[in-house]
Amino acid sequence: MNDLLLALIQAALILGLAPLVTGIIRKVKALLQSRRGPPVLQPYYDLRKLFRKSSVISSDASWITSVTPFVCMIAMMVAALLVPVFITASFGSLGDLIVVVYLFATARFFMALAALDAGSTFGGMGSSREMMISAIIEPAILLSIFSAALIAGTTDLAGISQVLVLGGTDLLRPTLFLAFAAFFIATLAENARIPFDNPATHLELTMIHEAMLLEYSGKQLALMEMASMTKLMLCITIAWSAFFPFGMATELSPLPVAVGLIAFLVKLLLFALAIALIESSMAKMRLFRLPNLLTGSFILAFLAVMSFYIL
Amino acid sequence: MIELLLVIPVITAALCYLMNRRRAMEIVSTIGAAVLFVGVLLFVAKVLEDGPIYEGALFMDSLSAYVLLIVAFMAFIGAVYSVGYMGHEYQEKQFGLGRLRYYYTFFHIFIFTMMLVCVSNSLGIMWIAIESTTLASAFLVGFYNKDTSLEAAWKYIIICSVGITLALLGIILAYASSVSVVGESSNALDWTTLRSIADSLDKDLLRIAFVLVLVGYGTKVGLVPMHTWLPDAHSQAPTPISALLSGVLLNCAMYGILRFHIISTEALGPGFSGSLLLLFGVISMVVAAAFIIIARDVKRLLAYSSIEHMGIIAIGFGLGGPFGVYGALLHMLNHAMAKSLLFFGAGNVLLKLKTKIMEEVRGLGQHMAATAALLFIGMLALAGSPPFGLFISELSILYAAVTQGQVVVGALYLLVLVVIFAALLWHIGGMVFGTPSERVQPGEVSRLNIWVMIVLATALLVLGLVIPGPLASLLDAAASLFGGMT
Amino acid sequence: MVILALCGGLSAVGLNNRHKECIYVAFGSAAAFSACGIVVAVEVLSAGPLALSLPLSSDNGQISFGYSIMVDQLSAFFLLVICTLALPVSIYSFGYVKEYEGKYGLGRFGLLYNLFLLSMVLVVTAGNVVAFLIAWELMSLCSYFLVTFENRDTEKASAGMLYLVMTHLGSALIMSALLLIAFQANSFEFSAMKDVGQFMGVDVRNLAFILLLLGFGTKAGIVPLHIWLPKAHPAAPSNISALMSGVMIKTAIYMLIRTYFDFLGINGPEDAWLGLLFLLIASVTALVGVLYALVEKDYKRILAFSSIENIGIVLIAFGSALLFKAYGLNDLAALALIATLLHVFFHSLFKGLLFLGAGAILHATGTRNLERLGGLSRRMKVTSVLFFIGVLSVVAVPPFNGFVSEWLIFQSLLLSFTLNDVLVNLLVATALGMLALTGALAATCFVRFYGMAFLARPRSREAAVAKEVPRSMLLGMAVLAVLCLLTGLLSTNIIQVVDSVTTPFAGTSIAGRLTNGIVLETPVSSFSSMSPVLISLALLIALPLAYLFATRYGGVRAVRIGDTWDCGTPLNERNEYTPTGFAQPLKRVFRGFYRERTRTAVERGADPYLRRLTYETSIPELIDDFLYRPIVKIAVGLARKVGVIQTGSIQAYLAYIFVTLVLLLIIFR
Amino acid sequence: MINGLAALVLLGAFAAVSCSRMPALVRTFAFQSIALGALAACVAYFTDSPQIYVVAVLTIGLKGFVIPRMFSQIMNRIKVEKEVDPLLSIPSSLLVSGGLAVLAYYITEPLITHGEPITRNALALSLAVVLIGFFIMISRRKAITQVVGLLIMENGLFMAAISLTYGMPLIVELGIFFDVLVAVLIMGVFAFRINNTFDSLDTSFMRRLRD
Repeated sequence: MNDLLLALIQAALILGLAPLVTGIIRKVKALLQSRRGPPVLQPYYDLRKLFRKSSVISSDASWITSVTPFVCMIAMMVAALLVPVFITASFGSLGDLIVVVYLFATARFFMALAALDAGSTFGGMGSSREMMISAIIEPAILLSIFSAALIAGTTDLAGISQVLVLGGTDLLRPTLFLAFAAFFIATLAENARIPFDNPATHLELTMIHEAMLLEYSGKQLALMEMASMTKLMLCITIAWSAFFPFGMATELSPLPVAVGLIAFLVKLLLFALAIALIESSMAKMRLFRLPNLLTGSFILAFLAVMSFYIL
Repeated sequence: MIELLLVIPVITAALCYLMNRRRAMEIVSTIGAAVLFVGVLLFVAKVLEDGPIYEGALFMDSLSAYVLLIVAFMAFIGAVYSVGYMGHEYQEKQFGLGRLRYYYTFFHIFIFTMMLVCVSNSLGIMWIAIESTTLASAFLVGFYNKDTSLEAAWKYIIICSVGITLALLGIILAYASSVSVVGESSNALDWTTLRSIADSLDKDLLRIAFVLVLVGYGTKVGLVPMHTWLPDAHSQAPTPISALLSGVLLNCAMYGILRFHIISTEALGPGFSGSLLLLFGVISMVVAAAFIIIARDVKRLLAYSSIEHMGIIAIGFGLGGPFGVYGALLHMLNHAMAKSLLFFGAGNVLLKLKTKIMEEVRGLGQHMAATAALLFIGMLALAGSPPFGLFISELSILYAAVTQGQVVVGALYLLVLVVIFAALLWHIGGMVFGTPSERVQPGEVSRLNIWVMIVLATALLVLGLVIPGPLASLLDAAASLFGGMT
Repeated sequence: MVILALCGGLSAVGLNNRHKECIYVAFGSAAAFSACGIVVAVEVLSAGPLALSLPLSSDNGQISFGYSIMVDQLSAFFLLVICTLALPVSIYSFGYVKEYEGKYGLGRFGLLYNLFLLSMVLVVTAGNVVAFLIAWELMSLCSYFLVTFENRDTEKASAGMLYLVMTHLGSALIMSALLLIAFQANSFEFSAMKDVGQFMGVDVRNLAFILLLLGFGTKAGIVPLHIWLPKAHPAAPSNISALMSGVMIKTAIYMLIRTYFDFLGINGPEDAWLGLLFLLIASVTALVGVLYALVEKDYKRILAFSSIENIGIVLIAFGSALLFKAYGLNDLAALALIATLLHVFFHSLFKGLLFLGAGAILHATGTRNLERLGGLSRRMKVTSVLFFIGVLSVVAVPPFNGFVSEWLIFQSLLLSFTLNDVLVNLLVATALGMLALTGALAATCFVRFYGMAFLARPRSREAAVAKEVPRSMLLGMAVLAVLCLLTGLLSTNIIQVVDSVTTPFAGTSIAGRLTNGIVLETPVSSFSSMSPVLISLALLIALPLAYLFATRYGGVRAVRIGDTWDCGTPLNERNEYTPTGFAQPLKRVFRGFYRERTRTAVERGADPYLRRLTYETSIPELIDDFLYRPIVKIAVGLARKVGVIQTGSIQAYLAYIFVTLVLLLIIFR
Repeated sequence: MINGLAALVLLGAFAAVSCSRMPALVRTFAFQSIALGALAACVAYFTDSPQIYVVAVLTIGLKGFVIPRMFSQIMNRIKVEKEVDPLLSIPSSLLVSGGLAVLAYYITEPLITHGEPITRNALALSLAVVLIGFFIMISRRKAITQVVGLLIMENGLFMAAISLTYGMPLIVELGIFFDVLVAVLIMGVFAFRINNTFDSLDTSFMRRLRD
């Protein structure tokens, strides 16, 4: 019961902070580019605005279009239950990291279908490209988390962070670094960040994620955006809690929890900073050069698993 | 008593010769064959119950009874099919009444010679009978009097006569070795005598004798490389005769080899004659497979398939042991039926479309559904696919190879079987499926033919699922004649 | 009970040579037959094995070629799998076969259908070698005749031919392996073959392993023996495709388990190579299957390739079971075997559903080309929903059944880290990677399939005028769809049953540790856990939350219908995204694998500015081109060489005899 | 005496190989048959077995006279070219035949050692005749020459039967004679038909059946 409660609190935290992270990244990026940029809370304002608007649906669309925003959202909500944030506990009997990855996949699956639903060429293009990226990135994510799981001896995310925290620096093996690198690239790809995709673009021929959302508007768009932000947040959280969970609380007492929370926020900032840095210093890659980077990530993750056995 | 049995086909032949109307000839021929079949059944029952029958130069043990059963059954089936097949050609005015009379007469003489092969105790008489089968059937092969059928008949008669002559030399040598033991008595050439004194026969002489007999009778059996006459003769003969040649004549010749095989196994041990049979069997299968792949004429295809199956039978006997012999014996019957079924199917197609070239036959499933289905079933049976009888016999032979550690033979055997399956499926499947050419009217040629084929198909199916008690005990008794049983 | 079940099938066989009523008789009795089968299976699973021998036999003193039937736990499980799929498929067939009325003989179809069912049931219940081989071949033959049912079509005939040849090749290998085992056991009875492997010579035993792998692998469709599968499955009528893909290829898995674990036995680390071999082959199979599925235009071929992929997944689990058993890790072996059987069961359900759905599409549109579909979800609402459930299962969306079995397979692979052998570990890691990649590619593949077939606007007239299919077809699909969801949710209960099946083979029962109420756990303490029920509960709770939040927050707003964003030019079917276009990015990523051929042709007309441009792409069938065609070519070439000896010259013929004779005489003088 | 006659039979075979014209070939065959008959008579005389006299008479009667006469008639009626038409030139054929005779000795060498004294060489000689007869069939084109070759083979066979075993059981012997006669008759009929159809007795025209 305790676990469930903690899981709910952490899930709420993830959902609540998700737009903030996006805001931070945008702000940092603007600052790096010598712009003032929108306020950090701008994503919240955007969402509120969108929720006030009505939606338009294509006359060619089927029930998939209407269902998808909700599926994406609830998949993220359930995934949030499984990820430890500041304390090494989650709703473990619900599932493990495989479930999390498959929940992501579910969301993506629906999104890709919804993009095809209206019969727009842009949707088809986005869907096709997204599936290409995900086809390579999903195994990369799985493998990189597996290497952490192998070190920890469990595939339960909370369990992994617990073992790593308790084991301390002894467990900091090359495997973890390789896996983290792979996961980092995968996170960028999964969340449509530069160099894979430009979240701010509306240039038709280069967009991937945005092309899929092209037909959405109003409340539905708000849900989709919300789900995307949550996904980014989840990825960041997983990155830290599966590979470098240091600072996380292992017991439910005020001091460790406070430390855990602070550590979490710091790591969140660090990650946002890193993303912003990358997005400011790199250009979006050509679509057909993406596979090189993607397979690079896959190979890194693969090497991570291998190195667990060899080293 | 056995003479009575032999007299039946002779009388039938004579009556056929005397008849002046088509219907009468057909009735006489069919009834003659039926009576013969029943008679053989009676004799077989007697052999099963009381053991071998000895009557001077004639005798009947379980092996001869078994082969006789095959002869009589196939003769009956062939006679019935002839009614439909030859009748149809006669109606189409392909030949006159005289030729039809000639056909039926020689048909029954041919049967007579084959029966004589099975029931003669004296190896000399058996030789005479085998040579007579060639002579009798040569006329049937050359029945159509076309250039190709003459060519086939000539090759058939010359090559087989040469082979048979060599076999006679072998028999003389065997007789020489026998005479030196039992002295010059009239039964020194009897198989029973030879077998009883097998231990004391001159081994060197007997070895040469077996080689000669194997090459000689092997020519008649169609073992490669003595098989060359076979595709020609089978493809040129009238279809019922092709079926008889393939299904029965080859078995009779094989029977001739078997008699020697038994003696030489007793005298020389199982290794010698068995490995020769094995060798020829494997070569025959492999070479036949190659010809099956490239065949264009359906009757030649079937002829090569007969070579293959004789190879299988030779392998079975060559391997020996309970499974090898049992399988090979069973295979003789199964092959006779399956091959006849296919020849009959091909015959129906030939009657209808006037072609034996398989590429010219397409979409049989559309216009001759029954023939097509039976042809396909026959093909499956022939290729040794369960649940048909050939599967059981081929399985048994394969098992013999496994039990004797003949891995190479087993592997080759299986490989060739698969290749042949593919090739047969390709050829026959091509005939059955597809779209027929426009001008062909749907419909079968003759009801009777279909029924004959259904009988055969059913028998094959039954034999694949269960072997009836009497047949099983006959097989067991026949198999026990072979040495090397454990 | 078995006899009753047999009679059901046979009576149908006897009855159905009449006209229209025969649909009812044939498929009614098939349904009844399947129901009987389910009852028998359940009874055996709960009560214990059944055995009976038929009075038909032929004894030649040495060994009996008799027949016997044996239903133990394993057989019962597969019986259950077969009949559970056969029942809805039979219902579906009522509506489906109507399209053959007047074109092809329905009696023949009914007869073959029932025989096919019967033979599949016999395959998994056969109690000795002969009975098994006969049933096995009967199964192949019936399916062959069903594949070539539309016999006017030469393409189908050649697909069937390839199928029959391949399966015959497989049978030959199986036959020799079984005979090797029978020789050791000195009996053809399966019951006498138990654990004979330990008495066999190492070489013989290994030979038997390989022969069985190749033989059953041909049926299961492992790469590169799979080539018949994508040709034969689509060629068959869809209800048959469902059975073939759903259960027929699984009978190979049944026999693999039976022969490997029951007869030959996995004795120790020296057998670990088998597991590795399986992992390797299976990974390749899964990947190759899904890669081809991804670019295929014929949607039934997509499903066939997807079956290959799933067989690969099943065999990955089977391979790890072998591996664990070889290293004596019985718990893990049990886990992997359970995963194997579960995936077999679940795949049969969702692939059956998908093939039935494909049949519905074919029924409604008359085309098998994905490029010509589109917009069907608005025209075939029920089908689209039911089909979607199948798609969700096949891409392993939690909590559908496909996810459960895939989760278990991942777990069993991950748990192999307890083994201390670098080679094993590396191969397992590779398998993990391949499995993950396969899963993701499968998702892409089915997005493409579902999106292109059901969503957007129709791409052709056929698709535009499609109508919903008859009720019986919908009912058949609905049953399967419900089962797909239910079996996922109730997987903990199913695992209890499956565990009792695998216990004798793995040597240990792990059901108690594997399931904890509604939660699945790995047998190794606290490695991980997952609960489909809880996931769906969580999803169900989250849904109204999200819904209420979305609709209430910011006020209730109506949803308007508008045109798709068209940049100002009205959209038509020519500027829609096509399946080919959809697969293009991945085709480029894997271009080394596909070796796509493209051809561009420009036709100049009278007008110098108006030209007709044709662009063609094709994906060569590599394994066909580089493995099978050369073999056939060589065989035919050799045959022609041998054929030279038949010169037609009688002198040459006589010379053959002469040379043979002289040689023999010299050798044996 | 017996050995001498047996050698004569072999000589007959060689002579048959060297014949370049059909009538000569037929005559050589007749001569060989008569020698064989004489051999049979000798054996009958020495072993005192009357049944072999029957064989001797039959051999001389049938093969020495009836069958050669038949051949001449056929050849006259169908006005065939008289050339033998060998595939292999006559000198080389003779060489091959010599080789075959050596081969026959080589093959039968282990057998001869324990044969009876009078017939010691007979087996080798008869095998040689059989092989040479076979060779004639292979190396000659005309249908009739093939039949003659076959008959020469059979002569060799009879020599073996008579000298090795002093004749087979009479009924078998008679049967074989009957068979040979019928076979030759039938072959004659076919040769006749072949000539009608192909306008020649040359078997190399008959190569239509092949794969």
